[in-house]
Parts: sequence; C-alpha cells; structure tokens
Amino acid sequence: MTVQTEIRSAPHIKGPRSVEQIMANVVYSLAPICAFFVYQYGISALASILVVTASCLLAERVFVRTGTQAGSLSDFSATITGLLLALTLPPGFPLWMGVVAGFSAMALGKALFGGIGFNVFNPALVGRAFVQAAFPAAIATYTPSFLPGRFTEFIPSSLAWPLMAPADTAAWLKAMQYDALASASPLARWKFEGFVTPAWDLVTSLTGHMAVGPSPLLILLCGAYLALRRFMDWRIPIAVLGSAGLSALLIYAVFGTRFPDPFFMLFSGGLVLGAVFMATDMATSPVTPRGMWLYGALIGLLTVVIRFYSGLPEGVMYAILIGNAATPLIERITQPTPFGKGVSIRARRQATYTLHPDYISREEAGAKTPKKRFLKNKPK
Amino acid sequence: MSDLSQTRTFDEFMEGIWRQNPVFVMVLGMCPTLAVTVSAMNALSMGLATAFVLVCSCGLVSLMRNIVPKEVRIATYIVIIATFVTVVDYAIQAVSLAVYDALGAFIQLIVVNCIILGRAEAHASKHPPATAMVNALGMSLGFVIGLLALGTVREVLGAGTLFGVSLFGANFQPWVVMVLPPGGFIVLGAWLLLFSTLKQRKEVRLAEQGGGHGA
Amino acid sequence: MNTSAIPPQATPATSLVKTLGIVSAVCGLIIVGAYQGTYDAAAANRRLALERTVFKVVPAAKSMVEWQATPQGIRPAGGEPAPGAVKFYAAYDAQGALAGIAVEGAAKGYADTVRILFGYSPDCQCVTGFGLVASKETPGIGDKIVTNHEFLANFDALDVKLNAELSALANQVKVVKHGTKSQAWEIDAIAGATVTSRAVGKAINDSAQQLLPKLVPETEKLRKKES
Amino acid sequence: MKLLSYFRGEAFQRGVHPPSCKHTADTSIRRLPFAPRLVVPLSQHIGKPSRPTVRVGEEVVRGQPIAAADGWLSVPQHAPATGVVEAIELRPSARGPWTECIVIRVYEASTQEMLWGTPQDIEAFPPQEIVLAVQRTGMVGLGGAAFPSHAKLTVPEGAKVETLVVNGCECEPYLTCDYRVMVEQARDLMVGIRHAMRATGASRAIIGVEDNKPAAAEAMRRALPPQGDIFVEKVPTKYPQGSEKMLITALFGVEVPSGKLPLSLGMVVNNVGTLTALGRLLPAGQGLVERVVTVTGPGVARPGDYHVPLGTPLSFVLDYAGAPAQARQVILGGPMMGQSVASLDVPVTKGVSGVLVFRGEDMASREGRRSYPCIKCGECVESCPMGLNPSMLGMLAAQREYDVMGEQYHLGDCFECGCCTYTCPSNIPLVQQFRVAKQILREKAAA
Repeated sequence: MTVQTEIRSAPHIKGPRSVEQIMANVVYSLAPICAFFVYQYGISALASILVVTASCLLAERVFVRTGTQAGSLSDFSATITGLLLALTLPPGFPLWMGVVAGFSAMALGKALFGGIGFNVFNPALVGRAFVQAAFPAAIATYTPSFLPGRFTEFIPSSLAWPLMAPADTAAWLKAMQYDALASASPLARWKFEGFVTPAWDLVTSLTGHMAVGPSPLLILLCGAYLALRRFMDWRIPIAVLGSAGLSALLIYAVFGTRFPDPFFMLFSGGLVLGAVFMATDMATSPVTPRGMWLYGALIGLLTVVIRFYSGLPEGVMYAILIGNAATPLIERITQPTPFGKGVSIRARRQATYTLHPDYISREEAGAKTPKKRFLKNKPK
Repeated sequence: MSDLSQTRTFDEFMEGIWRQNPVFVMVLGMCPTLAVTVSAMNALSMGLATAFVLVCSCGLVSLMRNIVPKEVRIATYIVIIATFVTVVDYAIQAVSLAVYDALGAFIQLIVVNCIILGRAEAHASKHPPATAMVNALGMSLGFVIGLLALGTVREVLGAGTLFGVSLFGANFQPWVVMVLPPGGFIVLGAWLLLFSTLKQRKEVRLAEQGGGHGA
Repeated sequence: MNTSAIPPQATPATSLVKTLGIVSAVCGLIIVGAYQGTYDAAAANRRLALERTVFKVVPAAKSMVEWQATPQGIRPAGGEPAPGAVKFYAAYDAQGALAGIAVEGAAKGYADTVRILFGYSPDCQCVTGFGLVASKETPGIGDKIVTNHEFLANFDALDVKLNAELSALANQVKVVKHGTKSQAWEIDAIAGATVTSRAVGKAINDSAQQLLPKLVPETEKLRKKES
Repeated sequence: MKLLSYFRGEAFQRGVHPPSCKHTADTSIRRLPFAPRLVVPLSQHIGKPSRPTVRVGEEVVRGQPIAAADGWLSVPQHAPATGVVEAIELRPSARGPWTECIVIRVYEASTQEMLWGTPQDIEAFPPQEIVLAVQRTGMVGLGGAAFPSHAKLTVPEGAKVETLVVNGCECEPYLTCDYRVMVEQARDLMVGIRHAMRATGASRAIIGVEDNKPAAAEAMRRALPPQGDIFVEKVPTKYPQGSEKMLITALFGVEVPSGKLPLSLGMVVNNVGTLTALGRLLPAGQGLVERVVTVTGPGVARPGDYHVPLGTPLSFVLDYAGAPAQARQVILGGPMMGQSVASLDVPVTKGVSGVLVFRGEDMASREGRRSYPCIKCGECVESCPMGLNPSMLGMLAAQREYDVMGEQYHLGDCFECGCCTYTCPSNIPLVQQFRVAKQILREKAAA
C-alpha cells in the first residue's frame, strides 16, 4: 500500500472557533443597535454609519494592499471598527469628518501597529479621539432623537462640504421650535446646566436626547448575547459597570447632591456602549482573567473621575484609551497561577475523596519528596 | 581639479538637504520642530533664525579652530552659539513682535539645539571656513525645509491659510488638533513615514540596478 | 570629566584663560552691538503692540499714557512699580481729551490664565470692550470669546458702577448661563465655551473691584492729557 | 456551565470539550490476524532499549522472551507470534529515527494461543517479587507514555503510598480501547489492581471514570471484590481529564505541586489498560505480546478495537480495517496528542493506543482556515489546564525569547495537551512552538 501521508503537529483537530466567526458575531450583535440608532435619528444616522464604515473598510484595504498591515477585509474587524466609530459620533456629524475619523482610526489605531491583533488602542476610539481633538465643536453638537422629518430630511450639518464648517445646527433647531439646550447630551446638560435626565428616559432612550448611541438596554441585551455565546468576556463589562457604579455611589454618598446618582452615571452617555463593546476589544484588553477584572475596574473608576472632576462631560473614551495603554502592565502583574504552584494544595471543598492528612502536611512542611527520576506521565 | 572641488562643495551643500536632513533623517532639533510649526510663517522664521545662528557660529568656530585649545572647545562653542542666538533674539524683536511672541522661548532655546553644536563639533571644527559655512548652509536649508513641511501642513489644515493667506474661504472648518501638540507629532510622523518609504524604495531600486551596491 | 585622562602635553592654563577671554570679549562686543542696533526698533514695536490693543478697546483713542493705581492713589507709571499696583492706560482722543481707560485683567481659563485688556469709560461707569493679551484656550471653542458677536455685545456697556461709598462695585460682574442675561452687569456666556466666558467675567470683575474704588475719586486727574 | 463547575470545584479548572467521536464504543474487541512479518522494536518504552537474546535464523514461539531488560529502567520483549527471526536490523520508528528491531517471519500456522510462560502463585509473592514479576512481563504504561510499569509500582525509600489511582479516563476523542477493556475485562482489571496495591502497599484503590462512560462504571462496579477497598468514581467529562494530575484534582480537590509526582501526595496512578493486562499476565507468568488498539477515523471502513500483536506494521492494520487509498494522515494515538507518521511501515508498539486515519477532505476544513496574528481573545488562557498563559508564550516564542518563556512563564509545566491550539481562533500552532522552545531549552541546559 503506497499512501502519501502527511506529517503534522498535534493536535490534529481544531475547535470550531475562528477569528472570522468571532468578528462576524460582533457585527451581528451590533446590527440591532445600529438599526435602533437609525430609527432614532433617521437618514443622517444611516448615512453616517455607511460613510464611516465604508471609509474604514477602504482604509483597511489600502493599508493591507500596501503591505503596511496584516489581516484582510474578510475578517470583519474593520467593519466593527467602522460601526462602533459611527455609533460614538453624533448622528449629525458632518460626513466628511466621518471619513476623516474612519481613516485616522485605521491609520493611527491599527495600521501603525501592524494590523489586526497588534493594535495597542481600540481603533474606533483612536478615530474618535482624533476627531474630538480636530473638530471639538462638531462632535459636541447633538440633535434630539425622533425629530418629525428625520427619515426624509438630513440634519443640515451632515451634508457640509468637505473641509468646510458645518451648518449651524442650533439655528436649524430653533427654526423647528426647539430650544438651544436640545442639542446637548444628558451628560453635558448635567455638567453645564445641572439638569439630571430621568432614569427611564436614559435606559430606553425612547424620548429626549441620547448623547452616544441608542438605548443602553438594547446594548446590554446584545452584549449578553455575545457574552453567553462566549464571543466576548463577561468579566470586563461587569467590572467596568460595577466599578463605575460603586465609585459613583461612593462619591454620591459622601458628597451628596452635588453629584448625580450612580444610576445616572451608569446609563447616561457612552458608558454602557464603551463597557460592552469597546473595553472588551480583545486585542487591547488583557487576556488574563484577573487582569480583566483589574482593567475593567480601572476603566470604570477613571470614567467617573473624568466625568466628575474634569472639564469634559464624557470620560469613557479617555478612560478606555488609558486602560488600553495600561493593558500590558496589567497583564504582566496578573499572570495566572500555574497548576500546582499556588496555595491550592489544601483540599478544595466538596472533593470526593480526602487525602490522608499526613500527606498534605508533609508537603507543606517542605519535606523532601522522592527525587524525580523519570519523565512526567502524559495523558492518553 | 576645479570640477572635483565643485562637486565636493555641492555634496557638502546637499548633504544637509537630503542625505543627512536634520529633521527627516537625523531627527534632530525636535523641540522647536514640534513646538513652533503651527504656521508656515512661524516655521520659516524659526528656520531662518536657526540658519543664521548655524551659519555664523560654524563660520566663527571654523575660523578659530586652530587657536582654541581642545580642553575648552565646547565652552567656546557654547559662548559663540549663545552670542548669535542673542543677536537673533534682538533682531526678531526689532522686526516683528508677533513672530517673537509666537516663537516664545524657543528662540533662546536655539542654543541647545543639537544640530548646531553637533555641526560645530563634528564638521566646522575640522574644516576650513568656506566648507564649514557651505555645509552649515545646507544643513540649515534642510532644517528650514523640514520646518516648512510641517508648518505648511499644520497651517493649511489647522487654519485653512498659508502664510496667512486664506485658501478655502471664510467657511473653512479648522482642524483644531493640527495646531495642538498632538497634531505636530502626527504630521511629523507622517512626513517621517513618507521619507523613509521613499528612501527604502530608492535603496531597493539601487540594489536592483547596481547589484549589491545598496549597502 | 575624567580627570585622570589628561593628555601628557596639557595646554597651559594661561592659554586657556586667554582664549576664553578673547572669545568672550568678541562675543560681548557682538551682543552689545546687536542690542544697540535693535533697541529702538524693538521698543517701538512693543509700544505699538500695546497701543494697538488699547486702541482696540477704547476705539476713539489716538494716544495713551500708562498709569498705576497704588493704595495711596493713582500716579503716572514710571520708575519702580509699587507692589500691588494695578496698571492701566489712560487713552486720549485726537483733541487730547480722555477717551477711555484700558485696564489689565487676568483669570484662570480652561487651559491656562487668560490675560485681557478691557476698556472702561468713566462717563458711563461701564466696560466698553475687551481684547485678548494672551490666551491658550482651545482654538475653535475658547477663542469664540473674541469672534462671537453675541458674546461681544455683552461689552457694549457692561455696568461696573460703584456703590454709594465708592468702596466696591455696586453689583458684581457675573457670568450667567447662555440666554439668561437680564441685568446690565451680567454677561451672557457662550454655550459650549462657558469656562472661558467665566474667565473673562472674573478677570473684569477682579480688576474692576481692585482698581475702580481708587480710580473713580481721582478721575479728574486723568481728564487732560499731560504732555 | 463553565461558571458552575468553576464554583463547584469538582474538576480541575479550564480544559476543553472536543467532540468525542467515539464511534467504536459499542463494538467489542476483535482479534487481528498475524501479519506475514512482525517488526518488534527493542525500544518500545522509555528507558534503555532491550538486549536481544535470539540470533538471526532462530525459531521463536509466541510469548517467548526474545530480548532481555538492560538495566533497571528497561523491560524484556517477547515474541508476538511463532516464527523465525529473519533479521535484527534498523527499521523506521514512529518517532522518526530508525531503531533496532527484531524482524520475525510468522509461520502461517502460528496460533493465537500463548505458548510460553508458566503459571505462578503471585498471591504468595512479597511486594518486591511482584515488582520483578511485573518487569518480567515487559509491561509498560499502555496509556501512551510507555513508561515501564514495574518502575512506577516501585515505592522509593522513605515514601509511602496510600492510594492507587486507576486512570479510566479516556479523554482523547475517537479512542475507545480503554473503554472496551473496562467493559469487557473488568475482572482482569480487579486482579491487576489487587496486585498493584500489594506491590505499592496502597490501602485503597480509586478508579476514576468519566461520566460519559456509565457502562464501564457499571461493569467495574459489578466486578468489585467484596473487601470494599476499591472504589469506582465518576469524574466530569473534559479534556485532558486523562492526565494524572487532572484526575487527582478531580478526585481529591488538590493540585499536585508543580514539578513533583503524585507520589508526593501518597499516590500512584496507573492506567486501566495496564492493570488489566497485568491482571491477566501476572498469574499466568506470561509476557506482553499484544495490546488493544482502536483503529478508527473517518478514513477507516471497518473501525473498531483490535487485539493487535505487537510489531504488526501499520499498513497491515489499515488494510485489515479497510483504510482507503486516499488516506492522507495517519496518527498514532489520539487526535489531540497523537503523532502523525510518515511511513506505514512502522509497527504497532506497546505505547500505541489508537490508529487514526484522516482523508484529504477531513483535513481540508482544518487546512483551509486562515492564520491570523494573535487577537488576544484569551481562549487559550481559559483552556490551559496548567494555568499558563499560552498567548504570551506564543508571542515570546515568535520573538525567540525562549529563556523568558522558561523562567517567567513556566514553559516547563506545559505537557503539550494541545488545548490552546485546539481553541485558538487565529490558528496559531502554539503547541508546536512550545515543543520547539522546550527542545531548545533542553539543548541549552545540556550544553
């Protein structure tokens, strides 16, 4: 029997997971969020999502083509970056600025580091940080959701000519009988006006004005889907929200009414979106379980600190970027304890059989164990 | 003979502009490069100020190269450079206060610009005045080009103007980040990327043509 | 640095001193020459720049005189500035009559201290305009304070009247939320640039509070331009 | 699921759940005929190769010793069939290098009866004698490690063994040889356990079976002797439950300290296959001449568990089981840790628990996948049973920072179970990188 066989290295079977599958699932879970975003803000939001995503994909293609970075379009990672970036921008953000945001996200956030897996910072947030620095006025201009003509009429600022300043949204809103405050996000309204948006509005975002993206409830649902299918680590969002909630509660309890209640802290602005979709970005978060808790806690705390004590209304973006920067360090100090190296020599609860106490104490006393004379046994 | 010396002079001149460009190749003098290139005008003034100091001090250093003992040469260079920096400082104040305010402390900081001390020590102290000054001129031209490259981009995107002339009309949306320090880093990074890409391409081409000459 | 590595034929110390001395002397000469050569032009420049700002906040002005207010009263600037003195400039029109007074002020803004110069009119006891001396506020947001017409309209006649005893402002200058100005001494902030707007208000308030009680009783001193 | 087991603390943490694919679980063990030529390598175990005691041309009968143990960590070899020694020469081995083998031309009339060995009253033997008797059988760990069994049953000076752990966890997908042995030969297993307990001085024996093998547990419970010192215990189904350290954690809730043996906790672990074979061979005084091998995989027409005479060439086994010509990959052992062989001339040895055949199309799904840079999803960290950080190790391996891997990231604890590579969505060959790194570190240490 002459058979051509191949030599391969074990293991000879592969698990079902692939990068494409993970990324595609993230895209699926973002789809309802984007849909709701469009439902809230109309064609401006739709155009924004399409343009930003397209520019991310185009940039990715350019960088992959020129050999600047690894990866390919088919891995969906650029699509995710584009969708997330679009969700963090105001719906009436001028489209040409969206293109700038998309390109800078891919160039500064991804290609610079070598592409998928190598990036240190979340590309979507890098893109947002760039346009936040470049166009601070445009990025702080929000429009109310559920405007009457939102499916037929663009928000005028969307359609600004490239390089040109966008039309005055405030004037446009005034013409529609909205007061100037309508274009401020709940966080900005709290920061500058001291107005705390009611809780139910925040959670559902079915009325009023949402600063970043759609209803936190929807985001949490989509995040739960990802976490249950284990396409995302559940520890990070819980750590972020938990630590933000706790630190806000602490400040609220100590300093009282000068600060909003923790509930407002959690559900206003982009904290939920950031915790569920941005902080969990795999390449930029720690891989070690303990590291994830630490990383999440750091982001939550930083968010609250930035929101309360800085001139900025929103702090999630910078908190996550700082968390990203701290990731290698966190990973270093939270390496998992290898099997048999911890203090776990004491029996765990509910073991079926107990060990003769002599053997445990002998081991703990550092008694000399027989010298290793042969190789470790392998499992079958 | 004269041909040879002419090409040599030309080489000395071009060295600073291309092969050893202080900004794009040697990445020297980054402090003023990043800080003052908010506009093309500032970049040009800074570049010219540095050029003046560089050329004058290199000339003087070269003149004195045989009489200055080795032990005190650095002290001498610093004194000479500081002198010309002070002169430039006064001159700018006299010419335009606006430019002086925009450049701020960076005029005085030309003293510690390593391009100048580096050139004085590595080149001017070993060559006759003419050569030294030609080389210094090339270097400072390279520096001016570098600063202008940054300043132009940052001014065009950051203010929509070039040397104060509006390019896009009144409705231009300025890119605030460009006039902030991060913008300086981003633009500098982009230029460095462009330069090294060009250089690499050239080397590859040379290697293909010359067959092993590319070292 | 490495003292043990002195070469065998060390240059004699006198030679070193001589060289350094010569170099220093030459350099000193160059510097003195440059200083002399540029002094007048630089001083003229500086004066021009200041005048430009002063004339901007006091539009009718054609010439100005620098003054300072000390606890003892006001006197023309010159000589040692007294500690705690507030500088201000009396601006005169073409006929030599007092056109207005420009006062310096400063307050912490969003990025750094915002330094301004504001015009004060003794006739209406109000602020008539302001100009930036130095500001590092975020371009595009903070610099709206000099471009936003709504905001600048606040300073057409901002009330800074003193109280009856002439010891303090009758009403503190206050920056209020955008769109809620109701009093002549209130400043309507720019939406989105509240911090910088507040800095301007605070700078005016602080300077006025400090200077006006001393200035107002002696306004007559300033009426006529001294030669 | 994961969360629950994490809190219950019943099993070791982490691990993976590959599809079990145990298609041959319900067919009983069959016998394979003799191949025309059997190739018996002198080194089928860890330790020194055996010393041949026969000459070329000599006739041997089934069960006759043909090579003697050369030293303590070595075992004798027995003739698997009646025939003539045709050659003693170098032949290819599964691990690559050519090794010395005794080639036996089998008489066509050779029977499957054992023709050598005299029954011995093993019950009367003192522990040391039992150990020697075990060595005479040529027994090695049949789970795959091929470590001489008598050495494992020897308790060193000063140590004491309390528990004999019997490893009935066959966690590798596809393999069913241990399962069939537990179902069909539970009685022999009990005899083997009894002798092993006496040899080590253990006062109790615990058989760990995965909870997806209820039939095996039931069969063994029925065969339990009345003394009540042997227990059958179910443990969660998970890969690599069959690793002795993982099994101990599952049973006792303790971790074997890193770098130490279960002996340090008063335990000795043995495989069910080994003890069953011992239970049959020891009283009869015979030698090990065949073993149960699972021949399976998508590329096999008649998969099943076979009693395969040692030394049977793979080509003969596959012909018999009906492997088609398009077989592309032949693996000795399970799919997670087994070894693919280059040549079908290599013989079945004592350590081969399974022969797995994949066709081209079975591999296409695996080969067609793109390889990405590490996206740091953390799957490998979640799955590593040894609590290592394969993601970091992989990155260090790519940078050739082997010393850092060994010193700071505990590379030495990796036992190449393959969980990280199995789960990696980026298709990075982590285990392979670790193998290379370990080899380099070994060479450095030796130099």
